[in-house]
Parts: sequence; C-alpha cells; structure tokens
Amino acid sequence: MDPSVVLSALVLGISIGSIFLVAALGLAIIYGTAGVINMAHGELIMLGAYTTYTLQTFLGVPFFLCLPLSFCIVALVGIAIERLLIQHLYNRPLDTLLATWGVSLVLMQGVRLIFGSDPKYVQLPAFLSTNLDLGIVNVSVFRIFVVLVAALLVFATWYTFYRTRFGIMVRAVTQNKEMAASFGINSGKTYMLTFAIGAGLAGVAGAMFGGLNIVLPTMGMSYVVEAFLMVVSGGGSLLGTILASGFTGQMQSIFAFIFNDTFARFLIFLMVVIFLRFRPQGLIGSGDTRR
Amino acid sequence: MSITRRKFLKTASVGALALAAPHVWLPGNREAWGATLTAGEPIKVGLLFSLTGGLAVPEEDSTLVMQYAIDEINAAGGINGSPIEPVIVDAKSDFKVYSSKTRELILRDKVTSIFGCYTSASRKAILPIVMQQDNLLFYPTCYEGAECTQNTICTGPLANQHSKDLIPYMVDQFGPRVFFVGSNYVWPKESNKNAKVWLEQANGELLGEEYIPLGSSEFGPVIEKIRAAKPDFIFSTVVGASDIAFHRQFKQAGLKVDSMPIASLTTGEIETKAMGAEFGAGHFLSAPYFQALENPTNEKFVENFLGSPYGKNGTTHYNMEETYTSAYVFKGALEKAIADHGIEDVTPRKIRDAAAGIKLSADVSPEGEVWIDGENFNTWLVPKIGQCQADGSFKIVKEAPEHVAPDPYSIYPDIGKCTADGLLAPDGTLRTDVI
Amino acid sequence: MTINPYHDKRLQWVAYAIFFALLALVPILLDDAFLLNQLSTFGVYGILALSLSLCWGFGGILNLGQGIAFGLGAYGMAMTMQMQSQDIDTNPIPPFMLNNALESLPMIWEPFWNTGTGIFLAVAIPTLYCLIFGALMFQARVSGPFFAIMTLAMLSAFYTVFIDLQPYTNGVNGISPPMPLEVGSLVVDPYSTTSYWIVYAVLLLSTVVAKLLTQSKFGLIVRAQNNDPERVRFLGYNVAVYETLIYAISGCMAALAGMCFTFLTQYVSPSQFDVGFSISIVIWAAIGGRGSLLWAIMGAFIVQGAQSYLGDEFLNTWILILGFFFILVVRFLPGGLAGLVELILGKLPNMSKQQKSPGEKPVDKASLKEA
Amino acid sequence: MAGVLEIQNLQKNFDAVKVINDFSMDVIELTLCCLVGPNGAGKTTTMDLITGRQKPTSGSVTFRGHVITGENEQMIARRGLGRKFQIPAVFRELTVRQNLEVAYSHEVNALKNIFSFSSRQCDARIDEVAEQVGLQERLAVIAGTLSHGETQWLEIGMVLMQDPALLLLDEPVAGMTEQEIEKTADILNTMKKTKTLIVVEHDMGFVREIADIVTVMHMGSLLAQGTIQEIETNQQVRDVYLGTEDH
Repeated sequence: MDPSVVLSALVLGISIGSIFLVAALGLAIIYGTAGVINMAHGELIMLGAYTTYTLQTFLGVPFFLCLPLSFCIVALVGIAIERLLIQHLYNRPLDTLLATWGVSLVLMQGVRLIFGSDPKYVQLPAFLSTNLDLGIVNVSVFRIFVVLVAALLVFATWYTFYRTRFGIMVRAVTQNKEMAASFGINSGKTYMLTFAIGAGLAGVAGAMFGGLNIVLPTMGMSYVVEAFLMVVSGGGSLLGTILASGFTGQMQSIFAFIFNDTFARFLIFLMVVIFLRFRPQGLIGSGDTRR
Repeated sequence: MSITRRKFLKTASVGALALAAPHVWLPGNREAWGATLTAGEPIKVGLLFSLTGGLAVPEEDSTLVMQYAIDEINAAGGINGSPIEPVIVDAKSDFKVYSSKTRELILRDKVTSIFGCYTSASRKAILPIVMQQDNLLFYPTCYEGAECTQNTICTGPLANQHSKDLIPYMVDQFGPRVFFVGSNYVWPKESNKNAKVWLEQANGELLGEEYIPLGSSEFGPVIEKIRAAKPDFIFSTVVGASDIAFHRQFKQAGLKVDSMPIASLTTGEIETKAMGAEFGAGHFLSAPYFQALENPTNEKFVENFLGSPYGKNGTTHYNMEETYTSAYVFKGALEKAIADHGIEDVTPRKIRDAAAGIKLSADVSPEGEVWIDGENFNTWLVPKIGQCQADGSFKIVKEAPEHVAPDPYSIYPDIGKCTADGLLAPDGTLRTDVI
Repeated sequence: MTINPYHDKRLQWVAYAIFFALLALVPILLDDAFLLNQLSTFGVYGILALSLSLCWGFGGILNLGQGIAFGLGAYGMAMTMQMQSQDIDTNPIPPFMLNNALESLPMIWEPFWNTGTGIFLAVAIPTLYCLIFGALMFQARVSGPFFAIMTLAMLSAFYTVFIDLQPYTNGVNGISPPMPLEVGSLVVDPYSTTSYWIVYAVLLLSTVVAKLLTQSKFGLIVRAQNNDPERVRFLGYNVAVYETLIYAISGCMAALAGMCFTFLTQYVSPSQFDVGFSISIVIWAAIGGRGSLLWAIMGAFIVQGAQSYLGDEFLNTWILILGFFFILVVRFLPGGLAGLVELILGKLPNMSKQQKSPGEKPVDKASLKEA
Repeated sequence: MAGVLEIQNLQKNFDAVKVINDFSMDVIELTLCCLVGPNGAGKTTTMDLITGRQKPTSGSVTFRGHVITGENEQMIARRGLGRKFQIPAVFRELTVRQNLEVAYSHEVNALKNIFSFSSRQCDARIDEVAEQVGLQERLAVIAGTLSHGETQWLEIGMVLMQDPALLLLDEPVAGMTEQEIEKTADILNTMKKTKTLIVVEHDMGFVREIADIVTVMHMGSLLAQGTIQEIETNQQVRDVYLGTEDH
C-alpha cells in the first residue's frame, strides 16, 4: 500500500479516536465514580450542540466562547437531573439506566418542541474550515482542533480528579462511601459535582460535533452506543477510556480503508464482544471488586 | 414424502380454518374497496407522512404542501363538486406505524387514495396492504424503480431519469474522472448503476465507489480515498444528516469546489440551508424542480405557498413540488374516472387506470408540463441541473431538451418491462405485484 | 401476618383466565378487520413484553437487545413467505436479488423453500444466537448494566450488518412478501380471525410456559441468582447455565413474536433492530410491571393502545408524556402498574387466610430493589 | 483420622503484597476447627482460596483426596464444601422456605430443574433443617424482613440443606445478642457430630464454647495451632492480640 495512504489512515485514526474520546469522556467519569450508566449522555451532547447554536445565532457569542459556556449550561442540566432523579437511585444500577433513558426521551422531544425538527448548524470561525497540507498527509484544521480539545479535556479531567482536593474526595467516595463519610466527605455532593462535570464534558462534545456535522434532536443517539463501548471496554477508568478510544479509532480508520465504513463498524462491535468475553473487567480495571 | 407432510399439515390446519370463517382470502384475489363515492360528498384521502421522528424534516413539508394543494383544489370547486377531505396521520418515522396507519386509513377510514412515504423502506412496508386491498398509493418523490405494481403512481424521478443529464454535463464541464459516494442502501446503489450507464456513454471513468452507513457522520476515510483518487467531480447520493456532514467535511478537508464539485441527486434547498450556505455553494444538484425556476406558475406557487399558513418552514423544494403535482394528478385521474364510470362505480383501481397519460400543463405544474406514463405509471418529466449559490439558492445551469421517459427496469432489460397489467418478462410471462 | 390477595396463587390463575377469556371473546363479539389486526399486533407486543419480563423481571437480566431475536424470527418468517411466492422452475429468485446482481439463490435462502424448515429455522436461529451470545457473556460473568450495554452493542451490530448485506436482505428497504403466509392449505390472512387465533395461541402458550417456568425449581434458582448470583454459585449451581437458558428461552419467545409480526404485516426490515423499538419493549414491561408476567403483557396493550389512540391527539407531546411517565414509574413505582395494584390490594381488608406457598411472584415493593 | 481438607503452602499475592504467605493446615474429619486472628490476618482470603472465589498464586488445596485448586465455586461446592459468608448472603426477595429450597442442591442440572416442581424429599429436609436452626415458624416470611440473627441462622440452614461434608462458616455470630450466640453455639455443637466445620471467629468466648482445634493466623501465615487451652497460653498469640486488642 502507498505509504501516504497508510499515514493518512493513521492520522485519521487519531482524529476518529479523539472524537470517540470526547464523546465518551463524560460518560466514563460518571460511570467510574458513581457507577451510573447515563443513557441520556447522547442527549446531553445534543443539548451542548443546541446551546452553542442558540448562543451563536441569537446572542452572537463567538464559537470559542461557546465551548466553556456549553460546558456550564449543560453541567447545570446535569445537576438538575442528578438532584431530581439519579440521587434517589444510586443503589439500583439497572433503574438508573432506565430512568436516564426516560430523561433522554424527554430531552429529545423537548428540544424538538422548542427548536423544531429541522436541522441546525454551528457556525465555525473561517480558519477552522481550512486544511493543513503537509505534503504526504493532508489534515483539516478542525480535526486537529478536536484532537487538541480532547487532549485539553483529558488533562483537565485528570488534574481535577487526581491533583485537587475535590479529586481526592471523589476517589475516597468511589472506594468506600461509608469510610469517606466518616471523614466528613459528603458523598451526595461529590456525586452531584461529578455528574455536573460529566454532563458539562458532554456539552463541550456537543459544541464541537455541531461543527463537524448537523445539529438535530436525534443526533445524540449516533454517538452514545460507541461511547458506551469505549467506557465498557476501557473498564470505566479514565486511562482505559483513552486507550480504548485511541485503539478503536485506529481500527475504524484502518478497516474503513481496507474494507468499507459499514463493515468497519461491524468488525469493531464484534471485536469488543470477543474482547469482553476474555477480559470482562475491560482494559484497565481490577477483577476482584465483588462483595 | 412430500405428500405425507402435506397431508399432515392439511389435517392440522382444518381445525384452525374452521375458526377462521370471515375474511378468508385466497391469494390472487383482491379485496374490493369497501366504500363508494357520492356526488357532493367529501372525497377522503390519506396523508401518510411522518410528523415526528427522524423523517419529519422532509415529510412534514410533504404534509403541509398536500394540505395547501387540497385547499387550493377545494377553493376552485373541488372534484366534480366534491371537496377533498384529507385524513392526516403521523407515521412517526417508524415502518411499523406506516404499516398500521395504512390499515387504519384503508380499512377504517376507507380512503380513496393514500399520498405518502418518502423512503422506499416505508413504501415497501405498506405496499402489501395497499395491493391486497386494491387501494392506490401516490408516491411523491424519487425512487430506484425495479418495481411494478398495479397500485402505485409516482410523481418523482426514477433512477433512470435523475442523472441522465447530470453526468454528461459534469463530464463536459469538469472532466471525465468521477468518484461515486452514496449512503449504504438500495436507492443510491441503483442510482449509481444508472449513472454508470450514462458515464460510459459520456466516455467517463469511474475511479471509485464508496457507501457510508445511513446516518453516519464520519467521512474522514472516504474523503482521503477521494483525495488519493483525484477525480474531476464527485457524484453523490448521500442522504439526510450524512449529506450535510459530507459537505461540511469536504470543505474542512480542503477539497476545492471549483476543481472537484459534488454533483448530487439530493442536496436541495433544505439541505443547503441546514449545512450553511458556504458549504453548499458551488455544488450541483439534478432535480425536476428548483425554487428558483423562472416561470409564472412557479412564481405564483412559491408566493402563494410561502404566504399561506402551510409555508411556515420558508422554502419550497423538489420533494414538495412533486407532492404538490401528485394532488393534481389525482384530481385529473379522478375526474376522468368519474367521467368514464360514473361516480358510484369509481374505485381506487379505476382511478389508477384512469391516470394513464394524465397530463399536467405548465399552468398547473410548477416544474413545467409533466404526464403519467400509461404503462408503468411513473412521470415523464424534465430533469434540470442547478448550481448552489452563495446564498443557498440554486441557479439553473441546464435544462434537459425534452421530457425523459420513466423506465423502472431500464438497466434490467432481462427481467422485463413494466406494463399496466404487470411485469412482462422477455419470455412473455406476465407477473403482477412485483415488489 | 396478613396475606395480600395479590399473592394468592389461585386468584392469580383466575386473573390469567379472565384476561385470556376476554381476548377470546373479541373475535366472536366484533367483526372489524382493522381492530382484529390491531389487537393481533398488540398481542405480538404482549409476547415481547412477556419474554422480557421473564428474563429481566425474574432473572434480573436486562436485555436492551430483545429486538435481535424478534428481528431474526421476523426475517426467517419473511424469507419463508417470500419463497412461497417464488417458483423453483420459472421464477426461483426474489425480485430484489436480481437488482443486486445475484444470478442464483444464495445458500442461506435455500432451506426456506420448504415452509416447515423455514418456520423451524426462524425459531431455531435466534434461539441458537441467544444461547451462544448468552454463554459467551455469562461465562465471563458479564452481568447487570454491563450486559445491558453489550446487548445494545449487538443490536447496533445486527442493524448495521442487515443493512450492509443488501443482496441477501434487500438492505434498508427490507423484504415485503407479496402474498400472505400459507401453511398447507391454510392461508394466514393478516386481516382474518385466523391470524388473530394464531397470535392468541402463541401468546397463551408463551404465558403458560413462562408461568410454569417461574414456578419450577429452575425458575426459583433463576430468581435466586437475580438476588445474589454468588450465593447460588456456592450452592453448587452453574449460574451461567441458568442465565443462558432463561435468556435463550426469552429469546425464543421473542422470535415467535417476530414471526407472528411478519405474517401480520407482510414486511420486515432492519428497523426491527432499531434501538428505539427494543427500548419500547423495556418500557412496556416496566410500566406494566416487570415482576408480573400478566401485567407485562397488559403493559404492552396499554402503552401501545394509548399510543395509537392518544398518540395522534397529542402528536408532539406524546413522547414527552411517555418519557415523563416512564421516569415516574422507574423512580416511584419500580413494580409498575402491577406494584400499584399490589399496593391497593394490600390495603383492602384481608380476604384470604391461606398460607403462602413457594413459587410466587416476587412483587412486593421491597423486593424490587436491586442489591 | 485422615485429613478431610489439606492446605499446602498456600500463597496469594495482590501485586507485591503477600496476603497469604506459605500457609498450610490440615482439618480432621468430624472436628470443629476455629480460624482466628486479628483483622487482616487473611482468614477470609483463606476461605476464598479454599472455595474457589479467588485463585491462589501458588500452593494447593486438597479436599477428600482431590486437588481442588483451580476449580470454580460451583464445582467445589458440588464436591461437598458449603460456605456461609461474613456478611450474611441470603436471597432477600425470597421466602425462608424458598431460600432453603434453592439450597437443596442435589440436582444442579438446569434442564432437569426446568421440569422439577416440588419434591417430597426436599420438603422433608426443609422441615428438618428449619427445626435445627429454629426457623420452623418463619418459613413463609420474606427473608429480607428477618432479624439479623435469624438471617445468620437461615444461611447456616442453607448450608445445611446443601448437605456438605465440610462447612466453612465466616463469623456466624457477628452482631448477635447473647441469647442468639448461645443458641448458635448449640446449633454448631449439634452439627459437629455429623459434619466437619471450619469457623472463622473473633469472639474468643464463643470459640471456647465450640472449638476442638484452634488455628491462629497472623499476617497471612500460620502462627499457632492447638486446643483452646494451648492457644490461650501461647505467648506468641498473646503478643499479637495485645498489639491489636481485638475483642
């Protein structure tokens, strides 16, 4: 095969992996900390995209400012969901899954009622719509931008959870709720903030995906299944999710070059199922955490 | 061996058959239409489109424009003095609902005809019922053909009409090397087969053919393949949200619209509006209708429609116009059927038969004169090529010199030819209800 | 301790009998092809909700991919029906295959020439799939939300692959057999009482089988592993085998539902594998009451009935209403409507002094909390 | 008498930490052996290693002449090894009777159990065991509503229903009242006439009442073994216990 094609495939793999990662990051945090499978994650991404659209179209906020604003606004929605619903269901994992599915229905239809079902789009600064020609590979600036934002988000998340007091609290609660409580850590508040951060990350993801393609009430669904697979095969940890996203992104890109996109998708699903058969705890995750 | 098994099945089924007294239906026999039209009474038709869900974007417009057309016909005195009464249902973008709503429309509401569907999948879902109940479906958009039933009238372009002009035009303007990109389903694949025929005639060269999963928004690998192939233009049958992602990523990847434009069968006014005009500008579309068509009928249609309460979405496009003309085809055919048989004896099947050769003049049809083929009941029309402008509107750059005949089996001459009575195979056998 | 009449085993059987007697009266009392057909469709949904209640409500295995078995069964039936309208000498290949450049009938279609084999395969293949997938997952001790996500992933995989295998499945457009199903000399007209009775029989059979299963030792162990799989393992049972079996039995019922659905609609397409559809099965079972077979069935009738009659009334707000209702049920009424009925019956004056016997439904409120 | 359970050079590492370090022990048939030791001594891990819940890093466990290391939980259970957990594990949604019925695991084949509805043997055995653990009046009650002591007895009853040759009981009297402890001691003393038992326990008073042999673990290793009198006078054991002062 032509070396420039191979190189393109690899570069694209990084880009696809970073998109998977951005989509999965918030989910991984919420799952890793609170053990909640948030089925409304896709709709939080969608909310992020609509937030950006609204800020841009009606208030004229520039795109780069929309990213942090989307984070904040969707994080607030996350807090609302956590306070009103999820906090009552922490000891019923399957029920949180169902309840958040209900939330996703409500969010999707609510947005449709407000914005209508015709597609919207996010306006990008002109330079993000250009490309970078490096001779043998050609990369679009927007894809580089997504990779950079992904790296930034990963760093910020890592810093928050491993280098701040809040992070220590979160990990204490994750390890042992009762013990943490005896040290005066409010696990309810910790969960709430984690949920807010997870939702906020989905909001940023939405703001960026709005630039990559179309903004529709149903757009969340297309990311959510892949995002779940990243989290599950990564074992629910931050590092695991990064590795899983990077690896899957490469596979998707390479298979798409060799075969076609549809078959690539199918192969990935198959690989994840087989992988989990032999390593049910995921890439990074301890096996003996029962009882 | 087969006899004993048959015998067993027969015995086993006798009991069940005894319970099944009413509605026993033998294959080949069709149910009669269980209603009659009365002069002066409303004529019920079903509008079967999705008002919610993923298909709502194009189909809600179809419902609106049908209501507009029905109002217009009723205001002008209806059909033989009877007003048309639309029965509007929501198919919720779910083929199960299409199927059950069709039953509702035919069996409960006893509609005379159904106007509905935007996708072949939903059409295939409801055709068995429509055929069995011998009702009539007006399918008002483009499709792949390769279907021959006695219960469908289509007012959109078939695969053989759609790209006939587009391919030679693009080869002529930009060069012979082309790359095909489509969504992964039946219509793009069939359209591409037709396009290959035109490409060969135009001495073009096909560099590659790629299909994207429906709804997918990742065009990275495909765009890299296109970049490596360096075509003169791209022929696209990508649909829906994917189409918008494709155009956006095309520009973001640095492909140039001047040297490698996309010639599409789908990217119309709605899509360019949704992707942002700067991503659509410069690309081409082949369709029988554009909002920018300059003729008095269209100008009147656009003005009146957008001024009416139904024009709330602010645009007209080929799909809506094809739906609009289907209402007038129905009117023409029903008037003819009433004249031929008397209003009491009109059935949906007789309306279909009467539609053969029905012509809509340029005064009625915004896209210009069209007529229904007397054999396969698709539409003779004039495909036009438009180029998207910086503001998202289209400029007509070419109009076919004459009407193009619809032929659902143009690339499958071995299978047969669609006639009014069924699919006529080359060996002379006639098969009905081929779907 | 007072006994809630809800838990009375005899009264439970009476409730089942009344429900099926009412359903049996429908075709006798009314002669409306449309309503019959609609009720038959609801019956199919009822089978689906029942099958999910069996594996989720009793076994604790939340299957978000019940549409897989349903869809495979539906495809098997559609292929059988399609081949009935083909002729081995003059017209051996379904029309859509010719458009996809197939010169001869693919191998996987060959068995469907024979109606009996076709119907057998339509049940056997999905059941076999469930056995294999279940064994893979449960032996690796994948359970709970993890398993749910894996079923969702498989659902997406099936959806993708059935679209991609266009020459064999006609892709997105699906298969619409032009003729109704014929078994021997019996024509299963979708608008007739025949098809109604077939669906009725399948629903009745599934219900009886499911009910007996839950009362068997097997059912008891399945419920026990829902409480605490590890404890069951330490008693010497191979939990994975029990999980796999209940999952496969539930899948088998879903496959039967899929077959019924195909002869009712004469159409099948990859949207059978749509995520939304599989989730609605969960919604029916949850709203009706996952822990009760009968209420799960009624959940399907109630939600689908409301959807087809109120859905047009409320149009855009319908999904909103359904979503909110679903959230409320999950949050406040994990037992669904069944839990509500149980609560109300529990408040009534004590009617029966009978001792409770083993094999009852675990539907008191406390019992529905997962560990 | 032959050793019914032989543990040889058992070792379990979690990363670099040796949780069980070269632990060996023999259990003689029809005796009650108490496994004691301070928190973190590795008692529960030893139980896990014997019953297959965790796999040892090295070493072996032999039960009635079969090496069972590497076998999974259900295979070991079928060989006649029953276990009661530290945190009582009963089926909280099922009735007491159903709990015992599940525990009657003479037939483990799933396909056969589909066609099995009720058996007279099982009912007879339930009555017998229920009487033994004193729950005959509580059979119709949902297990989740039992008191803590009753839950402990139910789980002991479940292990008895299994009819194992060797019972491993992890802290059977934790959280019980004085009377309940006394009753439990009676139950265990009756049981050891027909069964071999290993009991993990902190409460030395209770150990004194039931133990034939006491094994003391410390830091994953065997510290001492002998009769209760021998252990109570062992200086090493005193040092370890004084260091932590646990009960």
